[in-house]
Amino acid sequence: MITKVMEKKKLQKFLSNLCNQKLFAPLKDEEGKINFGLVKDPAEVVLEFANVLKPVKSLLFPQTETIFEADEQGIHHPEVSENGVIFGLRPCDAKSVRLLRKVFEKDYKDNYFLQREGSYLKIGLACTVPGENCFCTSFGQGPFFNEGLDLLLADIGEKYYVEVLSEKGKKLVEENSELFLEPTEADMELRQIAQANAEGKIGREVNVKRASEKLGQAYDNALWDETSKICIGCGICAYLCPTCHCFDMTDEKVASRTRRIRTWDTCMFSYFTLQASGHNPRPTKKERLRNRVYHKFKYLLENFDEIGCVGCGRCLENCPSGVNLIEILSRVAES
Amino acid sequence: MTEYIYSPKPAKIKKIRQEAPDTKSFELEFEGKEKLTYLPGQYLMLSVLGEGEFPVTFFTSPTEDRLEVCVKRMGKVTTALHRLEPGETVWVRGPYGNGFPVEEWSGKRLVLVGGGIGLPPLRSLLYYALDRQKYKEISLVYGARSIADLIREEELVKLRSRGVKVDLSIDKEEDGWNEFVGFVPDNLLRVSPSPENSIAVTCGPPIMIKYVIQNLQKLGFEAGQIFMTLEMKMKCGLGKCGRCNIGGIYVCKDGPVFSYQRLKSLPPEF
Amino acid sequence: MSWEPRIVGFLCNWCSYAAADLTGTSRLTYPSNLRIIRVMCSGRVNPLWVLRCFQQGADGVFVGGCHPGECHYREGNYFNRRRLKLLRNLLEYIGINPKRLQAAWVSASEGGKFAEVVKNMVEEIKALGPMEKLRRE
Amino acid sequence: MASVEEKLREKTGQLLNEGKVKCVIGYERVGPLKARPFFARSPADARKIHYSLLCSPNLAVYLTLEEISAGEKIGLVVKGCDSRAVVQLLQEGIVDREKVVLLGVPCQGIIDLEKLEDELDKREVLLSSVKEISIEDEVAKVETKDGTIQLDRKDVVHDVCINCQHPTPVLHDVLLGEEVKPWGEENYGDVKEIENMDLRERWDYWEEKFEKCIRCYACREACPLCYCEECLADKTVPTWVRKSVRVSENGFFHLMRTLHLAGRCVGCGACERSCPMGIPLLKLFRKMEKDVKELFGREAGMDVGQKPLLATFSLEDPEEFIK
Repeated sequence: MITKVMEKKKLQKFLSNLCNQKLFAPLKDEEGKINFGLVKDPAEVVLEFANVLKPVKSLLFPQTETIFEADEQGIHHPEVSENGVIFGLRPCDAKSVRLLRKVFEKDYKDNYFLQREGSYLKIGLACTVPGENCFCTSFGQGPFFNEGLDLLLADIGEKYYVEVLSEKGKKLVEENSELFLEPTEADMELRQIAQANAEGKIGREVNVKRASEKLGQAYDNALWDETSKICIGCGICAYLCPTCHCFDMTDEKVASRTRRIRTWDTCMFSYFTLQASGHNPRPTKKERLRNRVYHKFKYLLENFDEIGCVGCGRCLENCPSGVNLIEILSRVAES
Repeated sequence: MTEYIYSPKPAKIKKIRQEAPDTKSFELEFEGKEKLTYLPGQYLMLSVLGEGEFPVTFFTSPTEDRLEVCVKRMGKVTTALHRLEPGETVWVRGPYGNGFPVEEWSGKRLVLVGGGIGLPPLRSLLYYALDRQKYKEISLVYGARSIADLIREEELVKLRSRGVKVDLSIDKEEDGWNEFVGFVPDNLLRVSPSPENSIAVTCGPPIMIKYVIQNLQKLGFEAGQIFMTLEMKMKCGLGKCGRCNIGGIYVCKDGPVFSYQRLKSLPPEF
Repeated sequence: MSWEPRIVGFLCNWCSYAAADLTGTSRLTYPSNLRIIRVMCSGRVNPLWVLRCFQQGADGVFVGGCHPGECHYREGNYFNRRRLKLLRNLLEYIGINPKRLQAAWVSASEGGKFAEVVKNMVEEIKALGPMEKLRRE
Repeated sequence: MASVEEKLREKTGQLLNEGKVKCVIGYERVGPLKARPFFARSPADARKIHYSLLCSPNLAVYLTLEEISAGEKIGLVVKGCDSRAVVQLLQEGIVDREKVVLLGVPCQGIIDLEKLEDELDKREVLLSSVKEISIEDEVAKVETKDGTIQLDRKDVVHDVCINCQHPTPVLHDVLLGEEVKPWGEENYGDVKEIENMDLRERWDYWEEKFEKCIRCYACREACPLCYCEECLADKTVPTWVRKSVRVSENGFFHLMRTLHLAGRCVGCGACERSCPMGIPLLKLFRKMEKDVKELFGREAGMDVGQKPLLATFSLEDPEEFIK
């Protein structure tokens, strides 16, 4: 692997070079929420944050997406390639893309996701200060995990330590060669220390492997009833989850045209499975919450050899009633 | 060229028949009279553009020279479909799903048990079996709430002359009805088909299916001999949108046809 | 072609709808920008209908009801009055000009008033221009 | 003197022991700065009941769920605003008074963690070092690893709590703690701020807010008064709100909720606190609250016997806008 370093003062220059294409990076809104947004001024890019609120899927699998438009002439498909750059992905979000890709690739290729995803260059930012709800290390990755990225930048004090992880990343570094230096041994050491520090700061842990093995026998466990009691049935956990990918497809009439759109949907909503006859296979919050956990930790594992969770902690952080995935998994693991 | 997996192709409505109150069948014809290759038990995603898309199973058999679907008016899209007239265009993609394992069943007796709008996949299978002549005996136990709700009653009665054992029923006594009065599961017990070298296939409302399975077991059918097609809310038809799962399987692509044996191993979420 | 506003008018069957009829029979004219939906009482008008009109391309919404004390159902227009007041305040609060939602008490005999009110409203909406704020794309 | 929390535990234990209720819905503590709803079903559970300035969710939301509809009697911990939500539900005939035992807790306000963090930042103290927080003698006391910090209580509670006019439950079967007096007059400063903008500024403001809604419906689900069996937002015939996430649909959804809650919303702020995107929903609801007060002289959730605002009228209602 090629490694480089970049002096911190060069970052602004790097970002403004990236602005030659569409650059998406963490920006702060009026409410103080940090989300990926189209960068107009590199100085606005937020560099100190635990994680963006809406995961990277919001760029790769947008909440509202046109599948096609139809008129008398027939069906017209949209252009989905963005050819942009995403800067500031956290390693957990970068990892989430692997599962999304598998889902959208298997058997039938969903080119909306695949083409868009492939058209982005992804520059990660290692987590030197993980959030209090992070538990990525429980998944065998961590705050410096570099898979799914083209470049990974890690803050080592005065500089960023840069891992060049793909051909695309290599090309970008070459195009901006004046901004990069060769790392010294001291830099490498600093990087190791930063990683160890960051990993040490992750305070939450759960035995994911054991939990997912135990799910097979936990279906009728009382924990589903107990933990779902406080759930109010909103969609926060799923919509902010980097791997949740369920969707709906509906038609909209726009003047004389029809637009078929795909929008995020979630198994936490009762109408998700509600049939026109009134029958609902998952009628209460208990079945719905259980399905979400099973889907993530069992069904996806069976079908795609991949767990549908990366330990980003967004669901823990944002649940209005404090439903806690780690607690649920721990109870399953101990059952 | 990029492939778009959610994009349908146009089909003209050639003929519409009122099959029951709220239920119509639609004969569809593709551009250039293109023929669709499909199996009984598979389904199409049918769009009324501007309204939406829904899954609908084949009413006809691939051995017939026309393609029909039969739709009960339930929600937004089916209501829109019911408003269309012959000559108008709908859009379809598919066929999707596994369909019935018709090859595995050759040489066996078929017992088809249906209720109400559950007839279409059974009709498709029945004609397939008749036309292929690879099956031993075919028996149909079919019922509905009332005479008016029976789909294709006349046609089904005529099948008797082709050697099909047809037993019809309605739930409540009505003038002019000479056949069985009562629920489908009861009629099934009365008919008492033999489980020997047989396959039973059932389709209908969930409550009927529940009792049909109980009664089939009473008659000696094993779980592996009982098949059903499941109804689920579906959007993509390709195992991606995530709503039709029962445990780790997707009804849209791993089903909709399941043996009772397989279904028993899944969580009871259907 | 110059832009012409589209205004949806919810008219009470017993008064303003009859007044609209009367304008015709008395050869009075009012602008054709008004698309009339007859309701049995102004009290039947759901505030969400107003929002839905804006969503679907209306530039203004008009509600016509009976004068206080003259409601065919005795009090339907009073219920409507409360709802409309809150709705107008809310629209204004989010930045929609309240002139886009107008109401008038018009009895069955007031064809002249009806024509006048509609004429004025059309002029006002013309001055405001198209309403795009909640419109579906 | 026993703390509110101790009294709550005792009362909960008693109710459960005597079999007076099937469960008590209260809060439990799950971290130094986090409490969440908790269903206490056994006397042992009663010991887990927690009460502090962290108890944010409005528990009245659970009243419209199965416990009540199944006819079981339950205990419910209510702060001032929560009790008003219960009154409103009673007024609307949604809840049976006989089926609920209201455990009233006078409220000192709910901690706004973002505000607290900002205050601590100024003093270079980490939020994670906080062990306990309380309000005594009108001062917020923040205990940290390194000692106690005193803050202005207005700087640590949610804005909506600062001028709360009913911090003590307006309806309860038992009141656990001393009555809390309002801190000041309600001035609707947040609403006036918008009213002072011109139309264009207002729309620019709201458009940006509506745009970022992700339609997770947390606001609706967290609201004790959003109890419709089928929300119009979920209806497909007609499609009031399309699935697409755009201003036309998101805006319609929020305006619809605002109108449906006009004269009913008790201003607890559960919606806004649940919103992951930080949309200032209270500014919509409080506008209606303010207008209803000014125009019709009414306040939601105060009088069980009152007819719902929009199910009644007065001959004197304003009509200056009607031609």
